[in-house]
Amino acid sequence: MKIVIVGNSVAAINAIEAIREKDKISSITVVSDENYRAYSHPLLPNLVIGEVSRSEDRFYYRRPGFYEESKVNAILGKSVIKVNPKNKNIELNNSEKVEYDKLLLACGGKPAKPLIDGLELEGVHTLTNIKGADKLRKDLKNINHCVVVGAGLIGSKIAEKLAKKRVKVTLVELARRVLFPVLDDKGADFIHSELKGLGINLILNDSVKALGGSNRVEQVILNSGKKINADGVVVAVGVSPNIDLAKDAGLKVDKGVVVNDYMQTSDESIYAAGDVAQAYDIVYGAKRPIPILPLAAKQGRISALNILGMDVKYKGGFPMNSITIGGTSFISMGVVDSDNLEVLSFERDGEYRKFLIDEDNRLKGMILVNNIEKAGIFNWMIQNKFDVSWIKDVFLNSDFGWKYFNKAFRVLRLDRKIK
Amino acid sequence: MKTVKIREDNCIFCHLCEVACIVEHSQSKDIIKAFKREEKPIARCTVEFNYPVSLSVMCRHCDDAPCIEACQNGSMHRDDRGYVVVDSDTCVGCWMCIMACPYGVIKRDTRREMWGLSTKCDFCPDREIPACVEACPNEALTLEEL
Amino acid sequence: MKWMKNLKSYVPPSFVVERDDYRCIRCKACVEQCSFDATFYDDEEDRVWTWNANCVGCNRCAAICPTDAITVRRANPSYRYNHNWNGHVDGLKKRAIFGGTPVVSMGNDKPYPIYWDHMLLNASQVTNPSIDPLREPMELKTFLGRKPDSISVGDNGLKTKLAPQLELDIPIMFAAMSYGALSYNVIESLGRAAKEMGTYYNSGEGGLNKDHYKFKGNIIVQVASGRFGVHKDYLDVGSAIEIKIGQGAKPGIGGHLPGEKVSETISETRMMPKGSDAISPAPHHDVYSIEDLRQLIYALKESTEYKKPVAVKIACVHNVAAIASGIARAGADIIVLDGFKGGTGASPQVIRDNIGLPLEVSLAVVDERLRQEGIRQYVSLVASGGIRNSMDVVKAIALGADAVYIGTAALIAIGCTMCQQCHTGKCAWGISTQDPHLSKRVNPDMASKRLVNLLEVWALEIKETMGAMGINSIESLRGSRLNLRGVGLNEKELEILGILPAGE
Amino acid sequence: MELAKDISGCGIAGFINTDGERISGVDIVDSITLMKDRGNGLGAGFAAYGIYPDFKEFYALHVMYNDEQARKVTEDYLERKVHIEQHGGMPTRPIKKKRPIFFVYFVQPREQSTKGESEEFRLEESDEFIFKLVMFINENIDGAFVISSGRNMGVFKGVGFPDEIANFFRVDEYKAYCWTAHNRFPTNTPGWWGGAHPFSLLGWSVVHNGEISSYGANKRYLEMYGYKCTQKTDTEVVTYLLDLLVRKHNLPLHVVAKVFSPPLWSEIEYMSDENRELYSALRTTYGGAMLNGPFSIIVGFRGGMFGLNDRIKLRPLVVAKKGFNVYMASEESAIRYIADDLDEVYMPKAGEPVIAMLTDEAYAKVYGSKERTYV
Repeated sequence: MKIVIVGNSVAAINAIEAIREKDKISSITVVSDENYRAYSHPLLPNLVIGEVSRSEDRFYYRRPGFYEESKVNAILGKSVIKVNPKNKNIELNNSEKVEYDKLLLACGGKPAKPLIDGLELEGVHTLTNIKGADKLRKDLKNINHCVVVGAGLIGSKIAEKLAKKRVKVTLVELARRVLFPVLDDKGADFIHSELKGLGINLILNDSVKALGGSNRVEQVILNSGKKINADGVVVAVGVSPNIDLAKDAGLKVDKGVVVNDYMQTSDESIYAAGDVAQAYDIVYGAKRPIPILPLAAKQGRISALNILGMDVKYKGGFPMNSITIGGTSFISMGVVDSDNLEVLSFERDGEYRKFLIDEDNRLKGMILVNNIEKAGIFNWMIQNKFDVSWIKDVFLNSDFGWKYFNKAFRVLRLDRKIK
Repeated sequence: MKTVKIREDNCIFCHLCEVACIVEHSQSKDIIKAFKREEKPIARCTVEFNYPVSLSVMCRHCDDAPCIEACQNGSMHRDDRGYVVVDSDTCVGCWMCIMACPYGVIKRDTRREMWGLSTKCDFCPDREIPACVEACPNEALTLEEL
Repeated sequence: MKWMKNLKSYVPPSFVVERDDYRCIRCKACVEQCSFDATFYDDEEDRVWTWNANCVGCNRCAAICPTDAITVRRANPSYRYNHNWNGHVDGLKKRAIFGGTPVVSMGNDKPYPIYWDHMLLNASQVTNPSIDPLREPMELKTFLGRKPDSISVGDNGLKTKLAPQLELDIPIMFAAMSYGALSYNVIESLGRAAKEMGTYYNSGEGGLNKDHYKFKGNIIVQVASGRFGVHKDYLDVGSAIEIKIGQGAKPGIGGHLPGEKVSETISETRMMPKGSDAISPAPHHDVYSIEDLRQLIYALKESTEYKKPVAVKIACVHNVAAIASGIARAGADIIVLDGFKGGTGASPQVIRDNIGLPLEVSLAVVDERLRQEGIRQYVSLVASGGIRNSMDVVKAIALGADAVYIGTAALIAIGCTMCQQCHTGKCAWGISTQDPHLSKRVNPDMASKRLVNLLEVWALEIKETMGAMGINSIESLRGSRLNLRGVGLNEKELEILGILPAGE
Repeated sequence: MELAKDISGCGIAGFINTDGERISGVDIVDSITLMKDRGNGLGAGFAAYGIYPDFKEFYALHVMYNDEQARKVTEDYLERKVHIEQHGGMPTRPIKKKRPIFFVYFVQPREQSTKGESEEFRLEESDEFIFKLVMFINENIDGAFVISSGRNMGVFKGVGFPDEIANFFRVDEYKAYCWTAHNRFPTNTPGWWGGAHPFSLLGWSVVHNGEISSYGANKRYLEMYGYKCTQKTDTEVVTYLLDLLVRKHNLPLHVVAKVFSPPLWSEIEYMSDENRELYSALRTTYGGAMLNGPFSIIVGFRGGMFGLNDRIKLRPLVVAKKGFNVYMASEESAIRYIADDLDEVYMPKAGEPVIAMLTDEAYAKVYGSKERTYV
């Protein structure tokens, strides 16, 4: 069988591994427009300030020799311009055609383009791939005051890193708090104080309207009319699924490429996984793209198993994030703010715990700040729609752990009898 | 594949599994030095107590380990023996594994200069029987096929 | 220091816990293990500290310490030497201060003579061959119960029907120790070991937890004066029924299980209200004479359709031979003799230390008396109370016992260090406690294995000894007092024991 | 001396003519004398059945006295208790060493001797009466010892080699249908005349090679039933056990063999239900009668001869047959020396009894009655 994978990141790599666990014979071809082996996207901010370099294993998603060992034909540095589902081939930008029996679209996302004037100016950067990071890193010596547009995961992280490099940073966020979808107000306050502690100028409830400057950016003009003098801008307003290829090929698309429970697109030979795919969200109760790494990995595996004909169902995922800003670590999952759910929360001595539970006593979301080590247990509860009625009372205990569970359940779980 | 079976009915809350784990993962592997002379490693197992319940919990080495899926740079991986271990040279302390671990058994070691380190049971690669199992005086931890 | 000593006790500590500070790694294992609140950790000082006055010398901390940093030493208060009063000072003080008689546990710990240690065994040399038990069959099987004087055999086999018998693969059983006095896990361990070794454990007077009905075929059920947990199913599960008249550790008095130990499951098993004291009266209130005992024996036989042997357990007291003879004639199939070194979960100290007779002497006189009266066949004798090792077993059998009960020895095998605190319910070894956290300290898998090991080793030692004596079946040892010689005993003691002095 | 090493304990021999033909003592003396190195001169003896046809109704008491005083006391006692049909010194040849004196008494319990002197006596209990009489003399009269007390049989024994003892007692002049003999190598008890074998009570006589390690247990078992073990010899307990089990408990001889040498519990486990029940009951009831330790025994009794080994066959026993003759001995040579052209020679298995009995006709001829009793 000829398997072709478009994209070379988390979903693709996990798909390759899953295929090779079961099938040593089929040919695997990977096509990616980036000329690098798969790397760790979350480390891009670290790359920018030189905490990690491209010569370190730490930066990459897999160790050198991965493609050879997995017998993968990697076509790197070439982009796919067309998918022909009828002829079962793809066309590369050098007009080469690659035939497939099964195709996996794992082409990820592309940076969202905000409606800001002056994005073409020098000193304006995005941070979704190595190219962008490299560019920023080289430009760093020219930047004294950097405005970071968007306080999402990348935005907050790069703001923190730049501040550490003694660059003056202004972080501009449209919402009333940083990391809006991932944290609630109280949780965000922890980050706010961390960011402020690093000397970052935090501007909330505002957005960038335009960038001014002749050749290089000199001024950032906010919607509120405020003007900030800056010689660098990082635009980090998020990514959107890279659905162009699928759309052109006539596959069913929505916000992302629509897939069924088996990660199969509307064409039965074509699968999609990762940030590009629009799969089921357990907490949300509908299909939507969730661009996070663990889900990309899981979808990559599942799509690969289905490509091999193994009939493995994707049970769905939900958003979850782990991030450390300064000295504060937090993990959040699912719904983090709601008026319709039962909310349990607790805050003391730099610790914050919040749980959201629906009327059926299913955990829908949670936030842990600083005392995060048992977070995965809640992850499991959300994932498995666990009835928490008898145990939710102890969720707020700082020493929450296995000791609070019902004995029979605990024994079965720890014996791995309940998955 | 054999795993540590947790027999909570036998756990006497003596912490000796933690002691053994610390010694095994210390530089000298000498109990006195590990505790009093060197930087004390973090125990990979945790003894929990809620009268009369007590039990030691450590990595279950899942077949479909979510921590491996969640790892952003392949540091969390399955070793030659099939156990889930962390590559401490590459771990960047992003705590994604902690977020994913359904047993809550990965701990944070934040004592390194730049990168945090996910610390978890490595099934004692230098030993035939994990130190905690050997140390448990009441066979509350046993090496078994689960 | 967190606590202040109770200075009004005026009694200096009995033990001193010494901690080698270099070795102590502050792992706090000892802190968690001490159930007598003698050890605690002071985080300000970063020190593990001991409150010596609370230490009972159970050595749990020393055993668990991973660096061997702890030594528990006896603290002999350096009162001025006085042969007459030493050993009585603290006891007097305690009575005066607390206004109550001290309750103690385990067996008599006073230095009375131990006759076992004054008897030596025989061995074959040249004229009859000794036997190697590793190569030759060596039989320990024992039957307890009433035997006829003779049996008649017809052309078609056996014509005499034998009374019900208890079949033991090894002549050692676990003595009556009740659920309540001991933790669930210990009972479980005894049951498993009894099953594996083809012998019996005795339920004691505390009834039988439903979980332990699975040991049917290896249980002797006890009927004592409190009649706790005695009902039809209970009697049916037992392979034999034992009526407890007396107990070696406290002859003449009943039992007392403090209400604190009467937990939910104990209350259910004993059929009594939770939290109330379980009091076994001194006498059975329906047994005020030997005739009454006969009626009780036959009531129990009647209710179990004469399918089970009935045993009567008595404490060894001054006219034990006559009492045993009466019991044999009252219809008992087995007589259990409990010597004054037998253990208990709680007994007033004065009783434990001053009442009763040594088992060795009692066994000798009872066996001899029954033989003289020609009724030895009709009852089996079980010796109990202070059997410490396999040679005690051999000597007991040579003196005339059919089998022995072990209690304390079994508990020691699973951890007991004889700290004599059973009555407190705080046993740090998880044995004599109902605290669910403490009782976890006995792992039935390990404990039953240790009991099995103990019995197997004893069995091997007994076989080795039998082999040395040139016999390959335990019945050839039974009552064979010629295989014993006394050393360091006076003529009268030798006469009572029915053995010759060494050299004769 | 060569005998100082390469020694193997006692020698035993015996034969029976099941047709009841009475044979002179010459053969048995030859047979036992051949096994010279199985003895050391400290004891030898013979038992003979059918030697007193003229007094076959009477208990023939062979009594050994250390001195005249003992004889006087004993005879006083006997006169009070029994009717003495005839008595006299036993015929002997001169011997150089110091020896006791031997008398034979042919007696019957006296019906009139009841009140005051002894318990009530009934004719059918004459065996029991004689048993008690013998026990009393042996236990209570200093210097007197009854060496045999059966009807139409007798024991000749003493300290010396078998040929010396045979010569002393003029064994060659007796004729018996059954002879057993013993050559002794004593180890447990000092050699004295009464302690030599065969050991006999009523009709029982036992010759025994070996040592009963269960002596202590057997002794106390017997004591419970009124047997006084005065001789400190294990052969004595074998004799008494036979008396107890056969005469008093009515167990057949082949069952008694299984009491003495019971099968292992591991063997009993695999028996048929019926046998398992029987053997379990035997072991349970008669544990105190089990003979533990190495032995081979030849038992003479009224009307037959019985050979048995311990249950793991630690001592030798050879059986041979020729016509009406059945031979048993420690060594095959002892048989072949007195009988050639044997029909059959074999070694019985551990614990397997060999029982040779007079035919019914022969029994009637010898004892004048068809109804068999063992003593």
